Amino acid sequence: MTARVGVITFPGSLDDRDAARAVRLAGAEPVPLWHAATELREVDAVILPGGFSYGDYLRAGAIARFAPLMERLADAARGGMPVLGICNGFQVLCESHLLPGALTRNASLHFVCRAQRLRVENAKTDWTRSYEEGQEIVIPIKNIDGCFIADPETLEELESSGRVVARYVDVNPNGSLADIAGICNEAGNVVGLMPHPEHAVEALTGPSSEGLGFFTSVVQRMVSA
Amino acid sequence: MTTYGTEPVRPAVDTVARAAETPDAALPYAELGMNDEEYARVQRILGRRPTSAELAIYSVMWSEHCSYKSSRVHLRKFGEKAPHSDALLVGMGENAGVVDVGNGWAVTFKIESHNHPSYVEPYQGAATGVGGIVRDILSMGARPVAVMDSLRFGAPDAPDTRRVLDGVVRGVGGYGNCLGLPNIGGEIVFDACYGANPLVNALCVGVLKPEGIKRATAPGPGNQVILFGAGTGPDGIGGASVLASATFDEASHQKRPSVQVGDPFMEKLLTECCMEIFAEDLVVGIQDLGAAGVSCATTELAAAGTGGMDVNLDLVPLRDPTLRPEEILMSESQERMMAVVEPAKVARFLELCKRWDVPATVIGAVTDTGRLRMTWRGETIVDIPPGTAADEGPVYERPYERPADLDQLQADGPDRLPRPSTPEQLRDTVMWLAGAPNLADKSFVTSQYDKYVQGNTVLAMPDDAGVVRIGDGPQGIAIATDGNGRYARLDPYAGAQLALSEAYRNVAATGARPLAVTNCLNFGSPEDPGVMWQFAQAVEGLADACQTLGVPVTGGNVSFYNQTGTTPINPTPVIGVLGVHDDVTRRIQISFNVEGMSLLLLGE
Amino acid sequence: MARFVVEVMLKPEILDSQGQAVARALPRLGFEGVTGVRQGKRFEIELEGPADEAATERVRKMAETLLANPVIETFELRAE
Amino acid sequence: MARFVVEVMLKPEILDSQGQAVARALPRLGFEGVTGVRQGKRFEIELEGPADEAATERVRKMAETLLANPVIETFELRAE
Ligand SMILES: Nc1ncnc2c1ncn2[C@@H]1O[C@H](COP(=O)(O)OP(=O)(O)O)[C@@H](O)[C@H]1O
Repeated sequence: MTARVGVITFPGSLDDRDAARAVRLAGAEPVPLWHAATELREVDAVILPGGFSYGDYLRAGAIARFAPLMERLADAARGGMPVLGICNGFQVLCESHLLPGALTRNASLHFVCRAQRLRVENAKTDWTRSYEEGQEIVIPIKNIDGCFIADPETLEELESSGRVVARYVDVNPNGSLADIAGICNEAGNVVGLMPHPEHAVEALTGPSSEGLGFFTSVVQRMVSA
Repeated sequence: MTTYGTEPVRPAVDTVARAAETPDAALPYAELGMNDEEYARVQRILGRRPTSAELAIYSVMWSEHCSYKSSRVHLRKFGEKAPHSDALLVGMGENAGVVDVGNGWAVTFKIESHNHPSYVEPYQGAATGVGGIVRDILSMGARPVAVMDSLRFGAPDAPDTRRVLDGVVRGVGGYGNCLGLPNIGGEIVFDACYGANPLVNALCVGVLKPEGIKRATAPGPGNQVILFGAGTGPDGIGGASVLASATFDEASHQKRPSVQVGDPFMEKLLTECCMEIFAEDLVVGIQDLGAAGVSCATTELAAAGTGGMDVNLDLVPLRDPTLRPEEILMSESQERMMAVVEPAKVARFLELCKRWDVPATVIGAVTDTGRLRMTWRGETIVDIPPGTAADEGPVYERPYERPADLDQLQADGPDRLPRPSTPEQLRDTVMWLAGAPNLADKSFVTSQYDKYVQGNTVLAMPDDAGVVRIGDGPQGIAIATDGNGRYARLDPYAGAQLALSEAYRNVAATGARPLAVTNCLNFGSPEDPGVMWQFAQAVEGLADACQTLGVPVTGGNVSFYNQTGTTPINPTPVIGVLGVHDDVTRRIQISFNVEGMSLLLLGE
Repeated sequence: MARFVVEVMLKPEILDSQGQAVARALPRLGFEGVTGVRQGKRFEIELEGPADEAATERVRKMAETLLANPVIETFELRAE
Repeated sequence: MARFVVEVMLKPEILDSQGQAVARALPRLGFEGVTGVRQGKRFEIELEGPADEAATERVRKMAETLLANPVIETFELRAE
């Protein structure tokens, strides 16, 4: 049976179709989910895609967090369902307190779009098991509110429990604390990532196809589960 | 209930009946940019003086910006000299041209200027420039798939350039990024002549099925007219005539005209909403609201349809309830569209708008009266034949004359420049060129633009042309924009041709077959015979070159009055060329990315 | 040391898309009866020296040139 | 009708990159002696009904749930 991976569309989501494409390329079935729905449509995993939900007005992710579907998602996430928040999706997860910390304005105050080198620090999460620990990959980053911050205790907790999933290498594009590009919850099923793996799934349109691993990881987990 | 003096005192509405009774009442047509002759023409058309609402409509529709009154006689050449092309599905005259690219796909693209607003308020000016061109593409029935921006700024070290450049780039990026449109290319040129006249030309390209082409027309009496998108506020009131058509001088800068402010989030909702509306075939006609807002949409839709329309202006949703009808008619509030919908489909249309949180209101209906009639507070305030405003504006044959200084300028050739002769000097020259702002790396700008979104970008900055995949591939399109004001200043005929051939080569260099041309013609005041000569020459040059190359002009835009005092900018035709790739996997990049390849130089 | 607050708001006639987004979100969160939301910026500025007339004048100039965009915004300022 | 102002500022320990950018720009514009700039948000909220205790409570709830992110921000509120 193919894994069913839901992709939520909020008003202002931009990378929902791209995330669905990546899911398909990874061999799973993308299932569109509407923010105002109240059912998760029996999906095995969920992606919160990039974009500017509600225009990123107020704060990135602040309004999307209150979408009806988010309540269901929060329950499912606490129950162990794999959830990946990419860029705006990461912001929504932080605003929902499903992940700690916050994403604030880039240190440069500019939107930054570039092919970014990352190091996968934790290859045990539901979304990174296709990678090796320490593996370096190049995938796009594109955001203006990508600077990850957390208080010192939270940071210490993330570091000591191996919950930093990926770190920027060479350049820290947004001023994130400790070069953090992505983190996960304690159980490792909820991952937030600033860069965009769904834009690195085909060499033709991305800087590499090294982002595909995030999507094959969750498929692998479904198969092995 | 009796109220004593609590109602604000407001001037009475100028109704059609009142206009007939008071033929001699004075209206401020001159302030609205209309001359005596034009005003007299309106009176002849109506057989009476216009109401103030009617004057609002005529003044914006007959402004240079909307009516092309100075350029029209020249632009005809594009049509007259157009090479035959089977690919052309919609030519000049619609919101944007459409070309058939094969395999059941069509592409629509167009470039437009937002120069003056971008000087007054760079962020919002540039942002709303992107927003406007995207709605043009949307209104053809297409899904917008990419944007490009062609920019000109003053000298890099001029004090104002930083403000303008920073704001414009943030605006282009802020709007396009939020809309989810990859920015796949453009230009940035610095030249002192653009100091107080920056150029912001934005291009959008969209993809559709040929059978899904939509038109700006209101046929079928009884069909409902729906205004949807953002509310109407006092944005850029008078902007179309004051901002875009009047010479930019100290006085208008002092006046701080009300600028348009964009809401890209609303435009994203509007886009997705339109996609679903088109997929269910719910409209018989559609038009975006740009400059001249409701005036433009109602007159153009009505004129291109059965010919009549009744509109109740009280139904227009207002952001500011104190707006007068004239202001409602002239408001340039962004992110609005107007659709013509069969009565049976209205409910579904409104349902889809609701799903996307897009306000939508039925404000009128199509009629067969041949008249555009509008009421406000129960009174008729507009009653005109819509075509007279939309299509029958004044046409001027402005005098033109070769600039007197041109011989001298042309004589000042490169042979007078010192040549580097020693290795040292050569080295210095190379270093100087590499460091010149016009040649230097532009990634400080392009890194602020999302080029990956939608996942179809095959080539973008720094390649010669942007290439995007369409459908599921392997088909794709390539687009490049180019323009060189210095060449055009020396010889506008050849300059326009050089711009075209550069864009054409850039598209071809990716491996694409060039198919169609769009253009944005940025010039000084058409009232200056020297400028008018430059304009005529550039159009002629472009039309001739298009004929030779066998590619039709499918649309474009003219921006006049780019001048400071009496000094015009260098004439700057910016040309966009669209090409098609049968297989994007075979695209050619600019980088030498395979070892051992031979390097050949073609041409002389 | 002088401490000033500068409050920058969009002019009333200018579209406040951020405020509108908040206003539309509130009823969905169960907050009814909100008739308007405007969103602006607030700056806290610390200067060397006393909070006198001259300092106020300097902060006003800063607000005019940098903190507010006079084309679309207005500002108010006060010493704290 | 009740009118409230909610002021949201970053917690002092959180890096305020926008405020810092302003602070860096000021000397370039000739404004010396500025020792600190913080940038925050200001909301003007209009509610139906009187500006009583209950209304204040409702606005406080709005601020807590939506207008401010307690992880990084604090807010103050007052009736106007
Ligand atoms: N330089 C030009 N070259 C070709 N067509 C042009 C040019 N300028 C304007 N047009 C055409 O004239 C028509 C009216 O243009 P415009 O007023 O910009 O459209 P809109 O009504 O969408 O603003 C369009 O079809 C446009 O393509």
